[in-house]
Amino acid sequence: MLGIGIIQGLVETARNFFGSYTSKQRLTTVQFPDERLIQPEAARVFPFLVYDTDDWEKGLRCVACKICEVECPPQCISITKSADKKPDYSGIYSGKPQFYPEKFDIDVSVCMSCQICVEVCPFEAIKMDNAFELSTDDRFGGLMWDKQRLAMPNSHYQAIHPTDAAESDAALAEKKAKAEAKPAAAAAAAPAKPAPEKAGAATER
Amino acid sequence: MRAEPITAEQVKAAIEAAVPGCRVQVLANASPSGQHSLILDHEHAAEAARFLRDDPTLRLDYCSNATGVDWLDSELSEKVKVKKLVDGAETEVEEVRKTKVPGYLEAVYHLYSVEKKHGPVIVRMRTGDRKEDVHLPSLTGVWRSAEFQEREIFDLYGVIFDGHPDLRRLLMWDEFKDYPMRKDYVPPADDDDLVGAERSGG
Amino acid sequence: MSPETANLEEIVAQVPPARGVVEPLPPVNAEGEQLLEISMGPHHPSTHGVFRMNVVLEGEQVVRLKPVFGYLHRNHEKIAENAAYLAAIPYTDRLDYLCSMTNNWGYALAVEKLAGIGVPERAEYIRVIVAELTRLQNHASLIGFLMQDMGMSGTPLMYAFREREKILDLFESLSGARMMCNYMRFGGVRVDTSAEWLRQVRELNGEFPRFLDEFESLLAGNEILMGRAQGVGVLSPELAVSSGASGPMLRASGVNYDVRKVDGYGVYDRFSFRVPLGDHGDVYDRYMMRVLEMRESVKILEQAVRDIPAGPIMDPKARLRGLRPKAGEAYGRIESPKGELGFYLISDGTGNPYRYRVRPPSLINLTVLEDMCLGRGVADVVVILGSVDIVLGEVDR
Amino acid sequence: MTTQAVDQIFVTIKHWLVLQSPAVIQPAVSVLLSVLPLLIIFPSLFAVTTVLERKGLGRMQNRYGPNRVGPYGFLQPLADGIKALIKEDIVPVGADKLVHFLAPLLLVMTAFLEYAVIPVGRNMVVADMDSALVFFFAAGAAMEVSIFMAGWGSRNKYSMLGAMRAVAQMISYEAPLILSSIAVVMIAGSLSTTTIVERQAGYWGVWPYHWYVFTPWGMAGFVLFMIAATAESNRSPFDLPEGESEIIAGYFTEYSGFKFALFFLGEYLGMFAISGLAVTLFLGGWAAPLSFLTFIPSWIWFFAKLMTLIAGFIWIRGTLPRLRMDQLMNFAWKFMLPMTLVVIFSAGIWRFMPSGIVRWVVCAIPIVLLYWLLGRALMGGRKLEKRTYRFAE
Repeated sequence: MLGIGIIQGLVETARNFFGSYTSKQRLTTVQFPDERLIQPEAARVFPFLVYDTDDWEKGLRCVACKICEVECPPQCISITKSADKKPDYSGIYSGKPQFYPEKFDIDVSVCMSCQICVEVCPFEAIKMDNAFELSTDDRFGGLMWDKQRLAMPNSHYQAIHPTDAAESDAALAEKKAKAEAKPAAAAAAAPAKPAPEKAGAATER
Repeated sequence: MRAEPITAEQVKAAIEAAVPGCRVQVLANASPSGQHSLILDHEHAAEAARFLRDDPTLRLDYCSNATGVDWLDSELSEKVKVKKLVDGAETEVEEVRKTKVPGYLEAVYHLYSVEKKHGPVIVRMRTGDRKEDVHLPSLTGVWRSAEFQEREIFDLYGVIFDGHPDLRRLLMWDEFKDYPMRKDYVPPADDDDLVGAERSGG
Repeated sequence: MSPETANLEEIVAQVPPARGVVEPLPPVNAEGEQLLEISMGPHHPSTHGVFRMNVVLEGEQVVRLKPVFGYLHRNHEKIAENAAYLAAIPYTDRLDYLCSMTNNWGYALAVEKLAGIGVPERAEYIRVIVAELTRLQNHASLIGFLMQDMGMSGTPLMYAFREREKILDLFESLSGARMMCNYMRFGGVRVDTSAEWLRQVRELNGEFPRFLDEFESLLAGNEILMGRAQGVGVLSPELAVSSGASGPMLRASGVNYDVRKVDGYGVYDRFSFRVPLGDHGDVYDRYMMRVLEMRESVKILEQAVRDIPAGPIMDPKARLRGLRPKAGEAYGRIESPKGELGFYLISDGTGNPYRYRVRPPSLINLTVLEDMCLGRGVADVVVILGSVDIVLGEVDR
Repeated sequence: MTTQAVDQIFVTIKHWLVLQSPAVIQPAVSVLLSVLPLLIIFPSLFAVTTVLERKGLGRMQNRYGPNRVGPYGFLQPLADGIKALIKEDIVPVGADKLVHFLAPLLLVMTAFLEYAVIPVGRNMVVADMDSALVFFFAAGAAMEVSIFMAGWGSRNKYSMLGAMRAVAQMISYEAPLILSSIAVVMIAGSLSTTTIVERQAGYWGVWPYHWYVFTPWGMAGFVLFMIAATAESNRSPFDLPEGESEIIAGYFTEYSGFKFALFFLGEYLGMFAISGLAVTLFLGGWAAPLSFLTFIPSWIWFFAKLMTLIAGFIWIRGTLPRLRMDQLMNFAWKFMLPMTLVVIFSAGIWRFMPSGIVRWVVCAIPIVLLYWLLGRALMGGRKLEKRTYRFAE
């Protein structure tokens, strides 16, 4: 009969009207500045550069290899490679001096948060941050982040992405162990046993 | 439910049998996808397309995709052995012979059959060169879905489809002059230099 | 009459014509009477973005309707041709920005065909799960938007968004982003799912039918909705096939064609699900197709989450960087929520695709927009456009 | 103070104030004191209603609604008002400036005129006319003129379409609106709103037995009246004239700033007025709904009933999609009109039959029968039905 469907609909909205007062399932709104959702671990916004030790400039893991610059889909990264080499402060390059980025700029107004730079980086040097309240009144300078703005300690990475950071640290430890094992193996004719064991332990976790 | 795939050779034979005078060429595809295609000649393309659509065994009634490709002028280099007189004695010398292949524009149609659930059969048409005024026959009369896609090819590649009911630019604005998907298209350094851009206040 | 009114003609003559308007047909009917020509869009509440229709009306009846595209054109294809294969994936997210997961899949499928990369079983199951979740959220919000176009003050839209939010939360915890997921890679997926994530999917999937029931009791029997939708925008099966309509729009016309069934790409042939078919091809059928497809998606999800095997998520041979497929071409297509999404790639052996083409279901479904709208009122145009389900990011690319 | 005194407090204050003023200006003061409160109360009610509507709609849609400005968001209209005031007032180049300017003013003015005949409490009516209903509908009809002025003066195609729709719709629905109130006039034997309210006074036990809504013809008449009222005040599902998803904002597409706000005010004032009339005609006016609740002042009851009807408007708005123009017209002429005619017929039977359960049933039969028939015709004529679908494996 005419009107049944309309009455059904009215009942449904009424149910939702009262339901929104009683059930958290229905009223899912989060009132943002007062309440905040917990960001999932995977959340990603813009990249940052990881550094070890306390000195952001010396401890940067980045060796200015420019892979991310090439692979970045919107090409928002611009790197200038240094002329000289700096000593291995972070201790992941088996003490060999490395090149470093003289300039490392990311234009975050262009960046599309795709995470490809993170995936292609062979040195675990660039990672995704999850800070999202980044508005600025400086339209050009404020959105062109230089390497000081981008540098974040490894502890920050461990804090925001614990699982990924553990994997990344393990991978680095393994690499380090291998690098240490190699000269040891070359020096002593006997195969260096402790190092591979250590590497194996690192992969297991 | 999935039908047996039909090979390009079978389709070629069927077309040549049904459309007298139609020259069909099979273009082999080296990639693992194994999707070989057929090159139709201009004069019989519409007729062949109609045959493909209406033939009871083929029934390619669904034109999924129609698109253009721009092939630049290229040089084919092949090594040939030629006999030459070197120091008075005739010896075989390897020589690289270069043949110029003129560029052309291409329209590619991916056909499926909704009724028989097979496909894709890929049909291509090629222009003679890649100048401003290149023509291909329109297949919109056969598959309505080509209407917007041929307009897009016209818009981005500059192929003029004869017999298209409403051939206007699709994505670019009407005052725009160039064909942006062509491989040799050079975008203006500044967006303001785009033709017609200043009109919209840009 | 004020002086301003008097010289309006002059004022109008000074204003340059807008982009893309070359409409030689004068707006007069057979008797030579002036018709009302209105431009719906690009700023219009219900054109779903910057889409424009040049509509010529006789009274309130449409006698001509020409869609105008290109306001969101960014030449996605050219961008992708100038970049490596990998770099196009985040751009595909932005085609149909409601369904980034299926867009990723379509592109990944085409590249896998082109380069002959296999996909591990677990990755295939994960792909099915995220694709069906995408379908759920796309269809739910489409129904919301359609009802919004019918003037429902946003109630169904809000219900749909309430549910969509839960799915987006799942996407975020899996891939890190809610909409621009950038999740699939050639030969697999980027990150593995945890058991906890799968449990959440199962939970959401269990609750989803309740939401569909709610939708049904709110909408399906509503007399006004039936009056607005039934018999409006009828598309015959012949025209639907000929015009390349795909997805729910094709099936609403009664054509049994679902790429998931026909191609059986991924592992879709392992799941039992049905394809709903409409008998009338009108707006109501198109709306109901979406509701019924959501119910089928729930079934697929149930099976996929139950059967997902353990194993790797990336093909060991697949490489992230420096993919150089052999010269050749491939066309891969999937059943995206909007319809048949195809990617056509030509490789010339270098690291960039020589030709990269997207077959946008949204654009091609619009081919018959004029045919469906002729003779109907402005109010119907809006509803018919809404039932086609377009996203301008994909229409204009 | 007795309940009687509280009930009449405004009347007493007004009389006292009038008596304080010099005799020459006493009529003018009397008019002013009657009109001024209306000019304040109903716009304030508009402000409160916008918040309540947005919150109510929000809750129906599982969200909070405005809750940022002031306590529970109740200062939102203030913020909206300030915003409307400081916005640029744009007049299109091609517009007819005078008509464009006058349209919103005229709309609000005519809406206020309607309140002259609505008794908002015992002895509280601005103009107690014998032909109050005629006056009300005449003033209501003037609103169409202002809406058409807005659409025409804007020189915008969407405005024009909206105005055309509005005029067609409002004229069509005036017929069922007036016809359904004619049934009340027949039974009450008067066109005066106060008399109509008085005829509905009295209780049977605790129940307000004499309210016209509790008769079969009154119930049907009330529903039909409310449907027509929804259409008259351009509310969803009959909001075609503004049909936001189709024709932008209809006749007020080209209005901005405070003129835009005036259109909103006009729309809500029209809605209040017509709901007030519905309260008067069918719901016993300012009378308490249960006999033991009479200690609460009459004007509170009037506004309580008014707000209940408004809540109904909001509820419907949150649930129903919009009709289409032809459906709207079909509904008006093929359903509403015959239904109101049969309501009049039923009221006639009611007038001449002895009271009792038999009278109730006899009066209900033609209404239910016609409703069933028309419902079938409306749905069956276009084959509207829930469908079943086939599936392919």
